[in-house]
Amino acid sequence: MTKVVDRSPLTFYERTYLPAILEGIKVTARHFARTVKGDNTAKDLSGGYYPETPWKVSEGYRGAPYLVRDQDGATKCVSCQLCEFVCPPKAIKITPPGPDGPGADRSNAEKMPREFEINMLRCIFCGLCQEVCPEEAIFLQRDYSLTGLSREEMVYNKEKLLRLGGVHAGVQKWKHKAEEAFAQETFPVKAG
Amino acid sequence: MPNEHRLILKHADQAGYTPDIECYQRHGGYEALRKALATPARELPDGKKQTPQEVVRDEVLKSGLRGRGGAGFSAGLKWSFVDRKSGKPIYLVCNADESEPGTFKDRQIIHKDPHQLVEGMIISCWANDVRLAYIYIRGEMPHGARLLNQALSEARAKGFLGKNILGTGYDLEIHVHRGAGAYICGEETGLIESLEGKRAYPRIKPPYFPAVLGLYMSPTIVNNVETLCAVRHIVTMGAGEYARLGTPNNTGTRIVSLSGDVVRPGYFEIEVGKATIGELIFDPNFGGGLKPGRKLKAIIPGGSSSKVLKAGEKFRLKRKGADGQMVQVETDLLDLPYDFDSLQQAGTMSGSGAIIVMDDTRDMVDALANLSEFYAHESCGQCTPCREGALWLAKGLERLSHGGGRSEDAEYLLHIAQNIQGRTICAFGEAAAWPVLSFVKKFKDDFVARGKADEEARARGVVPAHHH
Amino acid sequence: MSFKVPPQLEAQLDELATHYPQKRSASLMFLHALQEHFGHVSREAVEWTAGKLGLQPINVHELVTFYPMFRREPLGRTHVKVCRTLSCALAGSASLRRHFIEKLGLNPSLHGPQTTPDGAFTVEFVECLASCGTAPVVMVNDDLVEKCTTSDCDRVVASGRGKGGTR
Amino acid sequence: MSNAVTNAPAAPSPVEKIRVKVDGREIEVPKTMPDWQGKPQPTTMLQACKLAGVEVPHYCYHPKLPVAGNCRMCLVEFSTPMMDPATRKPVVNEDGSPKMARSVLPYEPQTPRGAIACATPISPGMEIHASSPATKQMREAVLESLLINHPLDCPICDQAGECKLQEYSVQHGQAASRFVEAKVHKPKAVDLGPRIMLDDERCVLCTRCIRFTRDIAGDDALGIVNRGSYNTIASAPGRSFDNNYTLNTVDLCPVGALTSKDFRFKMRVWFLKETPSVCTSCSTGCNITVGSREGVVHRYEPRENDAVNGPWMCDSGRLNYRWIQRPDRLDTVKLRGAPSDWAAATSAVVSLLRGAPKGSVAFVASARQTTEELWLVSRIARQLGALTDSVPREGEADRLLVSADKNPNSQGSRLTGVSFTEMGVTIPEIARGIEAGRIRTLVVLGEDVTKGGIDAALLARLENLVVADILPSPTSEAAHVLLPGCAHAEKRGTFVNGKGRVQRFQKAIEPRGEARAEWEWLQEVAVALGAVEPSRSIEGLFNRMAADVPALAGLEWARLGDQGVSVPV
Repeated sequence: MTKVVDRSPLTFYERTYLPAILEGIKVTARHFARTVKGDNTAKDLSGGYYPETPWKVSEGYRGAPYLVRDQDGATKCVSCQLCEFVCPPKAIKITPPGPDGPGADRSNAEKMPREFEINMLRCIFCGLCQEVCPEEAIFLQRDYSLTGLSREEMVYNKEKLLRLGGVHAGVQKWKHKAEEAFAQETFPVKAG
Repeated sequence: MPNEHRLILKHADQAGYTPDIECYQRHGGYEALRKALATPARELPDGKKQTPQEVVRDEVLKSGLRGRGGAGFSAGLKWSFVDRKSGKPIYLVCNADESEPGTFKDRQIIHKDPHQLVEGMIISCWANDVRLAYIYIRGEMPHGARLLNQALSEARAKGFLGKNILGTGYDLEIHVHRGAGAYICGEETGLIESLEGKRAYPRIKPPYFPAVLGLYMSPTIVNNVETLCAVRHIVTMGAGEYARLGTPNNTGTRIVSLSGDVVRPGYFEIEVGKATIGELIFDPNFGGGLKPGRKLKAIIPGGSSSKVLKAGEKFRLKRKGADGQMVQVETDLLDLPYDFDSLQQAGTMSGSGAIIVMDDTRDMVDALANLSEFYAHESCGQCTPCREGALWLAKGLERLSHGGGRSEDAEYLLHIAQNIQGRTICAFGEAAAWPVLSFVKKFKDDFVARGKADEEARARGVVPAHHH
Repeated sequence: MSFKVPPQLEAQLDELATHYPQKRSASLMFLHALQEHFGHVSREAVEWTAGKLGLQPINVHELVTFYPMFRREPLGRTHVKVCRTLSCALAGSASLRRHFIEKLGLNPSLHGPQTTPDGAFTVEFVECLASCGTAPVVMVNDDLVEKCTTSDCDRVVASGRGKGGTR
Repeated sequence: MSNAVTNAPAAPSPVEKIRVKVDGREIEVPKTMPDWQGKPQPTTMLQACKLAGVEVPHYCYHPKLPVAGNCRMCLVEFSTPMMDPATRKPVVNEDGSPKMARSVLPYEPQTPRGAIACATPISPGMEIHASSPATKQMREAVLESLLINHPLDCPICDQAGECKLQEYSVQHGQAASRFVEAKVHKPKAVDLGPRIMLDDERCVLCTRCIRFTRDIAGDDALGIVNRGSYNTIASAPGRSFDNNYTLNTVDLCPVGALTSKDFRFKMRVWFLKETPSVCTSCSTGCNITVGSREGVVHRYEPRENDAVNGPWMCDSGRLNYRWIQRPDRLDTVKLRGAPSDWAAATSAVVSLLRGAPKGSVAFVASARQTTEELWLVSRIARQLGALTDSVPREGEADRLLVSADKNPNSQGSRLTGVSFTEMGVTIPEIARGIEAGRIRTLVVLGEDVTKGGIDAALLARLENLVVADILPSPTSEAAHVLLPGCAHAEKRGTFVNGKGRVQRFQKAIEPRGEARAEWEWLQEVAVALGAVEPSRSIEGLFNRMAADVPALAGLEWARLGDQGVSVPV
């Protein structure tokens, strides 16, 4: 369905831009009056006093992607590099552990990234990394206010991403595997 | 009232009958061998000449003897497939790896009358130009192996075995080879691999048909103990006389192993098809009926791999009517003649001739769980559907029989079993799948009810009572 | 412990190997003989067999792990194998096994073979022993106990306790 | 040894053809086809399907290994012409077409029965239903079985991205699993040998590795232990799986059970750029694929070429790539020890060669240089009347792929006339020339001549030492003109292997620093000296060389293809 946008020519007054300027002055004056009265808290999202009043983001808001740990404090990321692959602006760079790198901090997940970097200047907060992650290890969180004094500072490393990401209590599939293997007692399983 | 007809086990249980060669010879032993070796060549009506060996092979074919190991395939035909032009030696292997649950007939022959097997083997070897043969006996029969070794050296000492047998210039050596606890060695190509000193992994067919590419990639005949013993009697009696025993296409005698919930479990040698399943279970000459107050629930008619039959089941059997025309006759389970063809028409098989009887105190879920555990343990693991499926079935049934059931488990089990049968390298796939397919289909209510009960118990938070 | 095959046994095995056109065939019989002599098939026995038959150790190791009758660890002097399969199960083999296990102070909830701490007994469930007509059956070392009852079990335990030495 | 490595087959004798139908399409296929050893055997259903362009999924089957038939993935439904049992004549429909009998279970005639396409021979008139519902169902079921005990740990599995289990799951699998039992847990991270890591849980027991090492490598080191569902691949206790071909089992493994310790957790395969190349570790010239990402070589893999290496390569060759990334690579152009640039260096070389009296220049060009480079050396040398040679490099050979000649391009050196049949015979003469002061300029490409017969003291007597090399050496230290060179992975060109196979290789990564392919500056020098006409590309250069070198007559770069062309040597 085509929606026709009204593009009728501006009237004389409109062309002077005075009505719009007056309208603007009215809004400013109203806020000025409220400030003077001390009633300056924003009631709605669109009109907040950022940064004095932090923006209240809604559920499901897609802010900066951070890495998370599981409820046992272990790094969830296993360095599968799918997010790196899928990332449209190529903001993610993972350094895999390699043959002699450090093992995972969970016994049977076998690996985790040696380094995990997100260039927040490149990141477009699209959420594909979260969507593709098979481990539920990266989530777009509610941070939107990312500042820094240099480009280098805006490349978040693994340690920083994990610190910002916090804990995500999910299904601990590697732990479950370990428990199932433990319950099996021996290998090969003896008949009886 | 039917009776046993003892041919192979004629002397076995007689008082004073011993497994040594003197006793055997006193009872006419090795006369069949002399007779076979003296067989004259003969000319057929069409002018073709038959060597003495061909004459004996022909006799076995004409006798209608069908393999007693499980498949019930014509022994004479099996011999006729042997590649005799390859220039390679022909081997014969006696399959004495009796391990089909329910079966204990070969044990009787080996322990009580080993010379009969040896004689049957020598005749069969001679008839097939075999110079080297093996008896593959299951590892769990150490006494049987000792008795057979003893019998072989006695036969060797008497000139029935070894170089220049009975002065005919024919040389034959037979050795006993012990298995070591693997059911799959009963499968003939698995047995051959095992005999070659490998894991008993059945071979793919094509191309490895034993009659062409068997032991050491040479033509090989693998026959069951009872089959080879029958050869001895065919030579003694002549094919015609032997074929008069039993029923048409189901000739001779066979030993039925009866176990489970009957008063008199045991082995009975009958003329094939001359006793019904009902007679075998209830007749005082045979099983002697169920324990007091019990009712028949199910029977497994041909070793644990055969499909279970449910009490009260009716089958439509093709029978020759009085006028010679084939007619369909509705037959009750108990009236099924115990032979190859009738059981096949009933959708199951006579297999190794082992009947396991279960009465109404038995739980079909638990019985099947027991069997599936057997097949999971015995799967060699070579090919995917059986390796993964057999254990999957066993785990599912273990769960169902120990309080973790679900109402959909019946369908679940059928689905798994269906994906095993017909897709594996050897018939073990069928052996593992058939009990499940038949138990679950025929006793579906039991399986569904068990699963439902568990579900309800879980919903109520009750820990299932029968969890051990 | 050094692995030494007595000359007499070696001679017997050499003779066995002549039964087959290809030496490899003799491997099962070798392992049986070595197990009978040493009580189990050790890694040394596997390597010795392989060397003797011109095989690689893995060829023999494959067999030892495939065929359940071969034991890679020493067993009790009295080896009790209770048949687990259907006919014997119908005749009560589960309670027979439990009887043995409890009598010998072993763990009834454990699967697989169990050996008493003094090395006198090993008890395990095995699959069909092909004597279903006389169920339940138990194999005690090489001998079959048919229609086995709990008092038969007690007899086996009593006579096994009498045996000394190591296998 | 097996016939894994065979020369291009001679003209095949006419083979009887038979007609079969694949998915309803009739095709004519040879009655016999080569088996894994190249012997003619009855054509299998799988081969017929391949000829018909229909892919039959499989795990255990491999064209260069004996058939095992154990995975059951290639089960297909089929029909054969119905025969009248009495007359042994085909039964026909009313329209005269043969009546077909579908394969069914003998005991359940309503259920289709499959046959394994890898081992079942075709017969005349057979119809293979490679995509029928029954065939699809069989595949689905086999996949389901393979996956029930599989750990499904693709995120940490190095095979992910080139895993047959993943691929077939997408093509033939189901979305959900019905399996609700506990999985079988098998040993993980098993150290199978110095180069191989085994994860038994991921193994599908196809036995390709066992068959390879037993039947191809001739080291019967692997087997299956335990039984049934607990089956696992293993080596004998205490024995290491360490022959020189173990890494081929990693390529063969259709899943992530056998992985390379060298490549372990290093890079996800989907990031790797694959470049066809040739191994430089010996004169066999195994065809390889270089896997690289962002200028870093991560692995070599064999590239199938039946005229050279079949689908295999040795471990030592495969792992010989790390030097490309060595931090001490020569990456700066230097004139008399001071950093310079290519323009200055090339004109310096031109002027010193142009001014050199006849016989005062000698060349030592490595047989690791490309044929084009060696040809340029030989043209320049001819112009100057200079002595040339390469340094021989001898080592141990084996019976499969490794040859004793460790130079990848000895034949190229001989064909272009840089060296004689006996490589290195001229080097003592060059040494004597330097000693006697006759030879005052030495150009060395890719060799440390101090180890090849011209020691440091002799080098010190030279007026001009021009060295082009990749890694530093006493020779490069002594160079008056130092030109950083390229690894084969950084340039294009050809090698001629020991048997005379002319094989080209492509550029996988950018050269390090100022390094530049040797043929580029060699050609500039040669053109300046009037030794050759300029070519703008490696293609043109090769074609020009082929026109000049008799043994290469008639060859063109484009015709070499990825498999190369054999020339008489």
